[in-house]
Amino acid sequence: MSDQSLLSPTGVDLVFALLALVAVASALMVVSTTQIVHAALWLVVSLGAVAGCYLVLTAEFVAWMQVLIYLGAVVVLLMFGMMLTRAPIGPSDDLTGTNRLVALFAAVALTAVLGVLVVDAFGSTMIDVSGEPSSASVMGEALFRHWVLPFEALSVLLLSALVGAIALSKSDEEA
Amino acid sequence: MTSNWLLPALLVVPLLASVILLVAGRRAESWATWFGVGVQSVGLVLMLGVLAEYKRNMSGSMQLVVDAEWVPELLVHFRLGVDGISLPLIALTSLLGWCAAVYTVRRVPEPGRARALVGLLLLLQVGLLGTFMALDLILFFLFFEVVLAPMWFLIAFWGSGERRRAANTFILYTVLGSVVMLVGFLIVIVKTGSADMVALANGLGEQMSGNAQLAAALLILGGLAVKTPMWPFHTWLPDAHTAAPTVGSVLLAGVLLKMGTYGMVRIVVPTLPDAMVQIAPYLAAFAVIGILYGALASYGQQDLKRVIAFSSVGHMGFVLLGISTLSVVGINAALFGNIAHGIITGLLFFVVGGIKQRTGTTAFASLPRGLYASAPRLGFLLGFAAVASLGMPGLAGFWGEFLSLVGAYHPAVPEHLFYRVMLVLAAVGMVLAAAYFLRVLRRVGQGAASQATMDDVAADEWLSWTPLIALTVVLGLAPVLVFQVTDPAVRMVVESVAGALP
Amino acid sequence: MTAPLVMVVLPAVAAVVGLLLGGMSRAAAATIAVAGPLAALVVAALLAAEQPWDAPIVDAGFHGVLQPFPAATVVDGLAVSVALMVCFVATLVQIYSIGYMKDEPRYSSYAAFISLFTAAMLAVVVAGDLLFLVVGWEVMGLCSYLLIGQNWEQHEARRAAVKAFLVTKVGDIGFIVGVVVLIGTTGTTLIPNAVQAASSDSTVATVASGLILLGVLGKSAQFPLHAWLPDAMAGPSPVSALIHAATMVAAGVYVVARLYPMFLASPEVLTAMAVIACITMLGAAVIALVQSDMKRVLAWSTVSQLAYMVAALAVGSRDAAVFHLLSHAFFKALLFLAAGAVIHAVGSSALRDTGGLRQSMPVTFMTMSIGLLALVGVFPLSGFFSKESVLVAAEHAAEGDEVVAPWVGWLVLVVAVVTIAVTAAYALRLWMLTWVGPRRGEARPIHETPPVMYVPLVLLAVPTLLFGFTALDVGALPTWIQANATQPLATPGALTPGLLTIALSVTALLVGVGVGLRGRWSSGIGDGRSFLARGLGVDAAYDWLAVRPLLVLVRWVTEFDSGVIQRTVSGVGVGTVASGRQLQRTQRGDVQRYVSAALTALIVAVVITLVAVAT
Amino acid sequence: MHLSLPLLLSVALFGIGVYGLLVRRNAILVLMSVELMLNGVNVSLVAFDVFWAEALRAGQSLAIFVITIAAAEIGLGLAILLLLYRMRGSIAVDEATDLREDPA
Repeated sequence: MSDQSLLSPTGVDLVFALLALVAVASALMVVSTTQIVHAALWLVVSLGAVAGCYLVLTAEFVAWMQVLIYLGAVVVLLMFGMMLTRAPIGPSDDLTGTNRLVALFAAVALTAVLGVLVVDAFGSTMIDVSGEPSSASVMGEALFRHWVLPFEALSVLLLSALVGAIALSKSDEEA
Repeated sequence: MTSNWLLPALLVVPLLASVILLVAGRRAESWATWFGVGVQSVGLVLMLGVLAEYKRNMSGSMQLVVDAEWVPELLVHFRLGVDGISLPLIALTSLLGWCAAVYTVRRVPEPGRARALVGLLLLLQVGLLGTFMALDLILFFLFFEVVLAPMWFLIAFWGSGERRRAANTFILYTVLGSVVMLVGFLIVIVKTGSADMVALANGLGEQMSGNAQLAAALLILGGLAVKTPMWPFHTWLPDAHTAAPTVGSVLLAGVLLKMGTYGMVRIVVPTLPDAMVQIAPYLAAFAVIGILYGALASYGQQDLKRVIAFSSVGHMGFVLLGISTLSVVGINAALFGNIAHGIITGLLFFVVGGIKQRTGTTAFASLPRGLYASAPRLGFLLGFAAVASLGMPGLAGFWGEFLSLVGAYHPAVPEHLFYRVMLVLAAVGMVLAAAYFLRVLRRVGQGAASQATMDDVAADEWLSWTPLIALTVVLGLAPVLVFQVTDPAVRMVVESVAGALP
Repeated sequence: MTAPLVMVVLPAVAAVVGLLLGGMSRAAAATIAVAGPLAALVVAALLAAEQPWDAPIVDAGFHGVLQPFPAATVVDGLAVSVALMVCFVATLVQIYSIGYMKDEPRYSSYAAFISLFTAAMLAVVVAGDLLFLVVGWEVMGLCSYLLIGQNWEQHEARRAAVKAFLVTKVGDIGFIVGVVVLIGTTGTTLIPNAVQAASSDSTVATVASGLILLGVLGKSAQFPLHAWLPDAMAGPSPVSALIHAATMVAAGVYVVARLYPMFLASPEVLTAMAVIACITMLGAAVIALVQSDMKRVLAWSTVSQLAYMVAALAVGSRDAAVFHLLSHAFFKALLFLAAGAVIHAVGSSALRDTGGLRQSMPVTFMTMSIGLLALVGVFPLSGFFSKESVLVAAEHAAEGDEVVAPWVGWLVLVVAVVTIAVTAAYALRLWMLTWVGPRRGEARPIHETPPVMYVPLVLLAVPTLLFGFTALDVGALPTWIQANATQPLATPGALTPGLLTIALSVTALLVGVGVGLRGRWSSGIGDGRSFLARGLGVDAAYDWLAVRPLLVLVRWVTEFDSGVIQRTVSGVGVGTVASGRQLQRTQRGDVQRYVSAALTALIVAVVITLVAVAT
Repeated sequence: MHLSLPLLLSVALFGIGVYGLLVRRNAILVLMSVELMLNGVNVSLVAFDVFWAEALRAGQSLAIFVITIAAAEIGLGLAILLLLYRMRGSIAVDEATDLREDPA
């Protein structure tokens, strides 16, 4: 693997960069739009772009999981949440709090520190994305051969989360 | 040496007794005070045993030493011992504890609850005795702190006036002081790897670097100065005295204040000699300010107990001046002053407590005049104690002050001229002390009696006060009784400083 | 226990017994009270009979700085002669008090304090140890306070007692520091050794004796620390007799005599003493001239006479001072006891209430006249001889035979002679206002006092008449005072009168008598409120220079304590609570702000760490 | 391909998520911001997994776990939100200040 500067991108780099750009831009929209439903939609775009990134990174199975769970389940859930809490449709001014400057500073500083660190540490490190994509079979083997115990624990966690969610959302009158 | 059980026994007996009172429940209320007298008498007998076992010709070294490993991870040992510096104070503590117990039998202050009162007094005794016996820095600190809680309860529950506020000020201020002191201790322990006070005094402490010594000494002295109390850290004292019940005041002035100056002689001077030599002139200055300030402030007070409280600031100033000379005469004088002040001020507070019990007040504005006429014996004792306190030669109060001055004439530190100025100012303070005590006598004792008669001194009061009266006279006429015990030990301390002198 | 120590302990024991058995009968109290000083007198007499004594210092205890069990005593002519006088006067005062204090409810404590006073004075007299000396010195101050304040129901007595104690105590600052210097520089507390060591170094001698002089000024009531003595009249008359003759005021002079070699080593201090003595001598005598109270006349006269002793010491004659101390003790005790008898009879000490008492009180009249003649210095009474000895010493100094400069001798000589004239005038005035002329004041039958009171007067009149002859060359006194002295003094003072001084003093005396006879005293007794009668404003000076500044300081300190120190301490508490309140405002329940703060802090911490690691 | 590219994306998503977490008043939007942060983390997990390329596929497995847990979290989170909404009629985060310290 030859060392290459960030300023001399390869083709894969460009594809990834474009997808990342879409992800970042739509993420920005998520946190800045004045319409709550738009935010959910921008989130879909962002998460989808991230899924694309996973594909570029040869993480095929993760990409599908991303699409299935995030786009299919999480965002839908969020939409339900909006409806149930009678979220306003159309622009509203009070979606952003009074904390903006401090938040901006914290977020920018955090990003800057982490970014500088990342570039400093891995600025010229290359990864090989030409190999076999991690398909469902590869990941399945890894998960069920090496990660069975956490996987099972996770299933218990999911179950308890499910029970918890039900218990919480039951109204008092029924209890 | 089979008598080593004596010192632990002195601690365990009152501790067990207070536990018994705690467990005994309500039925103990009726016999608690007598029980207290019994326990204190046992303590006194044990004390006599200590005095008998104590070898006067070996006063310079630790005797009756008990040493058991306690918390090895923190280098803490349970180490007790007694030498010429601590023996008089331990004896004083036992005696004053006994006097307080006898006084309590028929005079439990409002709101009663004799069981709790006696239990706390016994617990206080454990802390006080332990402080004077401890030979381990952490153990010393522990006992130092044990004293605080019973005292807080004494003031806050059996006190009068603004007792809660006074008790809280007392405990917050002194705890702050002890925490500062603890930090100093930790510096010493970390830098030397030992908490053994004897080893530290015998050269281990001197190995610390100059800056470490200075930092440790300032911190420890700061903590001890609050307890002493050294000007300007005295604010808690007048409030605490005014609010405290009689026995509380007696033990507060008689023994508690001594823990500060004792700690200086026992720990700071021998362990951190280089720093002490540097600090000594400043200590002397603070001491003399305290003497003058205490006298002037005493004169301005409108309450009998506050007058005596500020007089304590002045007297402890003389003790501090003695210590600050770092000379044999000066430190001996300081130790003697400790004892004398304990006896005399203890007596003063007993008498003032007697006055308060009879008149219900200690404020000049409401105190009746003519105590000499309405209760001649009580008046005489007030006069006697006041005269002893103002440093009348022939009574115990004089020698500590006078020999502090002699010590200040030849301090071990090089600033001779400065010390001589301090000497003259301190002598001025002696006169001012006379002024405020005469004012007290003139206001309280003399004058046409506005009240025909008052109950004069009762038998139980005589019983609990007589030892103090007798000691005031005996030590006034034969101070050598104390000096022959303290002198060899003081010489050891001064020897350890000698190397640090330029 | 050694004889001199026994002498001190006996009256002290009488005092303690008297105090402890406060409730005993009057007769028992009186017996104990007289027995104490009387027993001491016997011991002193036995001691005197033993002369010559073996060793000057009788060592009965430890000494050294850390063993202050200071029982070392000194036995020499000086100590024994003064001790004899003290015991004699004290015994008579105790006997006299039995009658004088007949109606006193607190007689037993009064008598006990007098015994203690005597013991303390004897301690000063026989002390061979500086610490012992200090004990006696200070206990004496305490006793003077207690006895002057005997009638503490009265405002005047309370005030005078406190004043006496505090004014002498101010002098004691010097005394104590002086003793500290002496002990500190010489390293011993034994008086002869310390004095010898100090007198070999003129700086030490000057500092130590100058400081001790301050204490002497206070005790012996010399300017400017004299003002307590006239006020001390508030005490009962026997107490005045004791204070003015045998104890207290004598102690100051005695201590200088005891430490005399050290004073001789410092001409500066002697000169200062001379100047102070001259101011006091003449000033007090003039003030005595205008007093309206019998006891105050006598009090100012004591101040003036004490100045003679101090002057004698200043011009280099210890023996003249001691001589005058002894003779003055006899006649002044006599005068005060006689004045007490008059007060006892008349019920007042104001001169406007007396007059014409000659017939009704013959014994008192005779003895008081003798005392006044001695005070004035009429041949052959003791006062004549002792005053002459002072003048002779001054003459010596004026001739340049002493350590002080001749002008000091001249000054003392001139002032002493002038003072003789003034003394004669005020003594004559007192005599005339008391005994001759018409009776003033309320009419009541006047009787002679009971024997228990007039016998002491007669007993005191004897030495007043005869003591002076001991000073003649054939007499024993000069040898006596010098006997067994630890350091033989360079100048064995000649106590014999000289021709020149006799001429001078007789002239002055005649002038004084002339003035005294011409004065129309009875018409101008005054109320004692004029500037002169109040002591030339020294009290006001005390007030402005010491009392008021001190009270201001007291107020400042009290306010500083509650305003600054107390407030600083509570301020820490209040500040803690207040800052807690301020910080509480950040706890507004907004989770996003909490997270922002936490995150910002985290970032800052990380950045700092990174920068630290990078550099 | 550069490793820093996906890492920078991860950092950017995380930072944007943080920003949203701190400013958004609506609790659902806060949850969305949390999802953005989780995604940011996932990106780096996957990137490093590819970088190390070892047989266990630890990074990718962890990413899958994270996705799963995120789903559970959203479920629970929404349940809490609904409860909040039912009790208060609002899901504005800055109005849920029950733990505020009232000035004494």
